[in-house]
Amino acid sequence: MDKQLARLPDAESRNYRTLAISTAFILLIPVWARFIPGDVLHIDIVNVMVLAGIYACVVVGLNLLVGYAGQISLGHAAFFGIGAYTTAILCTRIHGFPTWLGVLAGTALSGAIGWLVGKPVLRLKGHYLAMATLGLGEIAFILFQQLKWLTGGTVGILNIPPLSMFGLKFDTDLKLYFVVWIIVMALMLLSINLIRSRVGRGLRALHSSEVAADAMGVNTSTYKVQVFVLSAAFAGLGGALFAHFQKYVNPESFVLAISIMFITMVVVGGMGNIWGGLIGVLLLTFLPPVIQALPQWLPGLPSGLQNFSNYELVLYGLLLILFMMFLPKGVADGLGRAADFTEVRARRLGDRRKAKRLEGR
Amino acid sequence: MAQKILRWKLPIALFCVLVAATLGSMGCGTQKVDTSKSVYKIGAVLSLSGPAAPLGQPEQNSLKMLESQLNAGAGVNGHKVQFIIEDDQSDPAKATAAITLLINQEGVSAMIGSSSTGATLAMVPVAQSTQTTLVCCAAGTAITKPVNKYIFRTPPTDSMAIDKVLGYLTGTLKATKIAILHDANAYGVGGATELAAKAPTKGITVTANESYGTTDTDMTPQLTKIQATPAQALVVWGTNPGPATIAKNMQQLAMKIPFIGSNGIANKTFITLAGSAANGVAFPGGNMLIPSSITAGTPWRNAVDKFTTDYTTAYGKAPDTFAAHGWDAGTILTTAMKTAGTSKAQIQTAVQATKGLVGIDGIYNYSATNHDGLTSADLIMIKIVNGAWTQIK
Amino acid sequence: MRMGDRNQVRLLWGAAALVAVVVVFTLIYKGSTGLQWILSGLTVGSIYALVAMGFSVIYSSTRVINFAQGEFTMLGGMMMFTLCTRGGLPLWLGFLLTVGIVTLLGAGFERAAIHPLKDQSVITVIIVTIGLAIFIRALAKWIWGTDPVKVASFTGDKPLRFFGASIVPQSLWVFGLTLIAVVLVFAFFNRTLLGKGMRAAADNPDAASLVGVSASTSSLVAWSIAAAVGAAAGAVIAPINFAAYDAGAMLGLKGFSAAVLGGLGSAPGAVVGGLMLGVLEMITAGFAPSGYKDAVAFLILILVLLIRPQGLLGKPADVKV
Amino acid sequence: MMVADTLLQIREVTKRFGGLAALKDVSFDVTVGEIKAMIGPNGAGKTTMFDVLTGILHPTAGDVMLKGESIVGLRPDQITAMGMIRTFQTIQLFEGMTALENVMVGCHCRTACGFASSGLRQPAARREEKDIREKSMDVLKDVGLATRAGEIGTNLPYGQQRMLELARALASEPDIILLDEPAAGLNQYETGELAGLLVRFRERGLTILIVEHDMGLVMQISDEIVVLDYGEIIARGAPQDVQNDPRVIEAYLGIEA
Repeated sequence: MDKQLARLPDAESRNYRTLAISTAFILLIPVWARFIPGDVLHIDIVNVMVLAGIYACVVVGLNLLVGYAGQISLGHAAFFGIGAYTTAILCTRIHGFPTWLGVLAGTALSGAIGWLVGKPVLRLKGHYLAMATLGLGEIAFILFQQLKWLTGGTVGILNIPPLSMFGLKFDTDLKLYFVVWIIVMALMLLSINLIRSRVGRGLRALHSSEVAADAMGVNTSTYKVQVFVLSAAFAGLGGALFAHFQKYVNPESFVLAISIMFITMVVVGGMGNIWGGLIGVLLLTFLPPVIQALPQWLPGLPSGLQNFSNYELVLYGLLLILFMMFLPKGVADGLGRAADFTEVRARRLGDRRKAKRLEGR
Repeated sequence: MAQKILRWKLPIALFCVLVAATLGSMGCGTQKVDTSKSVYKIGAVLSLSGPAAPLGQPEQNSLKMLESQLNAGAGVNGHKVQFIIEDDQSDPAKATAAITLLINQEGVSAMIGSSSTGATLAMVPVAQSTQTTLVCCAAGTAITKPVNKYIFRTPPTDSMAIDKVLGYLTGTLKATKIAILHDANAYGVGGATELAAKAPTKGITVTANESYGTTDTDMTPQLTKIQATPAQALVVWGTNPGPATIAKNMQQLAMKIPFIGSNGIANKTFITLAGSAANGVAFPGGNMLIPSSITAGTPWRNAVDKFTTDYTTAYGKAPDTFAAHGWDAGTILTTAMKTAGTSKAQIQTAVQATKGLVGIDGIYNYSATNHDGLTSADLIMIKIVNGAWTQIK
Repeated sequence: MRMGDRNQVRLLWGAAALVAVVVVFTLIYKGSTGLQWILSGLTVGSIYALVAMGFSVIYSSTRVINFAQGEFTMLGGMMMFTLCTRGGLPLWLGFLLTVGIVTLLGAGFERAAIHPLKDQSVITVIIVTIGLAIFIRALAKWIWGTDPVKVASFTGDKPLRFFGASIVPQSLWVFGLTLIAVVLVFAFFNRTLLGKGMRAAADNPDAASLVGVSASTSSLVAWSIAAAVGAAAGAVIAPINFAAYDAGAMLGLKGFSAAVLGGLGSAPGAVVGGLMLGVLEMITAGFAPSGYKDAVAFLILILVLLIRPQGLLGKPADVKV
Repeated sequence: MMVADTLLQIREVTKRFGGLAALKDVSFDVTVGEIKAMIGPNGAGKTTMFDVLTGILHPTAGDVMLKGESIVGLRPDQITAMGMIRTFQTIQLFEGMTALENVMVGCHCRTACGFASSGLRQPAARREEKDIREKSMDVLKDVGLATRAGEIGTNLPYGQQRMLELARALASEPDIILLDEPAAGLNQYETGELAGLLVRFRERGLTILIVEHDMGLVMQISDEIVVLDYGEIIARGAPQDVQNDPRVIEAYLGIEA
């Protein structure tokens, strides 16, 4: 029986292991990227990865909400925007306002607004919840546009100072890269802890059957609001980092298409898989440049296809469909199964070697 | 214990491979070899897709045309010129990524773009921090006000267009009361705000200031509100297809007051969409739209004629003002490189010192305090008569 | 549940009364101007209703929200442009061809992309429809370019006067198509064996296969109908709203809103939701600062959902995402 | 009536859906330590009664008292926390969770760690997690599923899924458990095991209210039976008495005829 108990936390420790490895890997990317010839992938990897990290903050939180608790949101660009505008307004209006405090304020305000709207709206289910959150996102977008005295209207807010903390100024992409990705990994750690805990089981239970979860003593309505607030705060944090990264915000960065992009990242990566969010972000970030690079990799392409801006989105849409057809549970799920497979193989290989060694003796 | 070690073995092995790959690539990785040192690279971030695509595509066309014309000749001081064009999909975040890529990765010496005000403003911090000269094709006033050392502009600003419209209202129409109906996007709001602020200084009262959504298909409620005011003219600030819908709705409501558009409808698409409702509509536009408005024989007229012919030959349709913006941005930068050199500082100095440069949009003059290049004299008022443009003298 | 029906009827009357009060108030307070807003609202609302109906058809048979629905409408407009304006075909022939071609496309998409996913969760299918929308839009941009195009009105542009308000003749075509579409769709789902079987298939695939309607057939037929309704809508509204490659996004958003407002899965609900949304938008644009009109529309939509979480005519359902 | 021994009091509960009354003035008590069965033909209102008792539905009139306190208007999770839990007629195991995890959800109302302490993995959360795990294993052992702990709950054979649902409910340390047709779909052997299990739990002091169609099981284990028909109690008493009650026979035959 004790053997049983000892074997169960396996998945958990694998998550921590993967987290440690991927953190090391991601922190090495800038070193690595400097030596990739510029003409292989037509992107500035560090710059693109900062934005990916910022989106990852949102998507990791959204995965808790959508993938684990089963509550959809098509309005998370709004929380992304609230975080961005909060710190942008504080840091440009109040001279010398500490930027890290602005980021915290953005996170907190986003969470608070998440609580205010989440409480009534989360009584809705399924597509009706999708519609309501979509509506909230649109309302937020219109407010960003119309509240000129506060948000600068359609022109937006210029000259946002770079992030600085503990006397360090994160004014280049490379410096910001480390801040952003350490934050992402911290959020990942938080999520891994959470889903393997009592709370995480409660959320998954509520996803599976709200009635049964209720009956088993899970306070589903409170849990729904709490996880919504958490994901709103994550999105706000991402937004605040975005403001200090781009140093300029305007409403166009917080449109419905961005909300849909977040959800797509969650689903393509893998709903309810803790790595799904991260993988979805990386995949959808690097898909367009890979598509863009295709013509030079395949020189035989007809000239009509060489005109890249025409076919990029055609191919992107097509690939999105294909991914969902062949990996409907997300790429993370596919990778997980592959990892299981290799691990089992490796273990068997190890056992066989051990056996051989014993025989040899 | 043994099991635990085993569990870590695979990932650690993987990690070691990665580190080895990293070190390996450090050793033998191709450093960015500049085999083409003699090519002058200029980056361009344009909106080739998304809502601003109708702006970005002609800009791209003329940049490509400029590139091939320059390289067919002597290039710039014997060096080939390359415009590296990126699509920002009308998204500010993508514009930032694209300019970073072009400056850091491609090592361009100057930048062009973007097509819309929002995307351009998103590019400004990057241009500034890397001290790269950026010549934009967007008309929003906020881009050059206050003047930023590295940011220049080719198109006539919204302010200039507004001045032109106000001149038309007071001069030709003798109107004292106007209504404004504008798109709720950056372009529409920017124009409407400035128009509403400037109108009183010319003795004009704004009786109504309404907006519509970019994708709205019916503006009659706003128009009926305007109908209820004593406005003598309606100024519509927006890009297609909104103004065409408004023109049709006005026809439906039998509204007879003059319709004055923005430079956003300075294209044939507006006439196609609005049909008979387009007749009588006036708007500010570049001289290049009606080449005969420029004195024959002047260098400007010659340039416009050649540009129009070349563009029409290459792309099968007459150039619009956006094509002119792209061409002029390219010309300004290559001229600066020709006269001063290709370091970022030299380009900035040379562009700022530009005087009397003949473009397609007009004659460009920049200074330390003026990065707008053109003046409202480079615009004319155009009226649509029987589906064709005529200059209002 | 019988009791649901009774509550539904009561709430419906409540909603109708509320809208009536708003409409009457507008008419009294603003006279012919108010009438103008309402007529414009009905036109815009009919457009929303037609798109909403496409959402409803697919939802009621497969429980999927088709985010590419707006693209069918866009394709309808663009095809009309190609066939009639460019190709010079007579209107009726162009219309029939447009509907036929887009229906085939819809059926083709279903077989190629949706059918293989039959056992997957609803949200997976929804993401596929998002991919489909991106794909169709990019393809349309490739074919037709970025400029909006004009399709001539079916019966001229001379506005009809009506108690001081006016309406373009094309609006009447839109009203007519909405009426025909809702009657046909409603009759199909409530009077024909196939339609009834399809609704049953959505609730319980096993029971439906007893009636002889497989989930596969059901999905194919639903997508074809939705594409047909969408294309017909696009063809008829093109002279009003100008067809453009990117028009589908807005139409999809408004259509989805209308479908939810009316209650997903109900064709009459789609019409009620569409008309309400259109009229409310136009009246708000008339009374309030026009920049806020969409915000007000969405706020009302959310409030309606909070009071009645399944939309005006929808049936209570526990949908898992 | 000895109030001290009465665990659950149902007082004139009525539940109407629109015009239709699913329950009409139903009253009965459940005493500590007894196994009470509620039987009746399909549509008699048994599951509705369970829904009312556990807070999923609210009664139109009447009152329900658990341990002397009214629970009308409380949320289901609050009622569970007060010591009354149920199982479902159609198995409602949580998708994607192992058998052990399913049972661990059952411990929810007896534990406290929230988002912050769980997310940060504070010592209290770790300790609690360990306790939950051990306790859940014990419960699994109790119902004979210990060897299946690591398997996905919904992949287990049907009979074991029923047992798992029972285990999950027991993990909440209830005073009274409401079982909605626990023997449905079980074979004779499994039903026998279930009966043994229930009797054993009763001996430990657990009170059971059971809805069941398997009359053999009902007659074998219950102390008292309540018979519902069309939302009304038509008979109550010891198993043998109810079995011979003409009205009960008529109700069942009437349905079949």
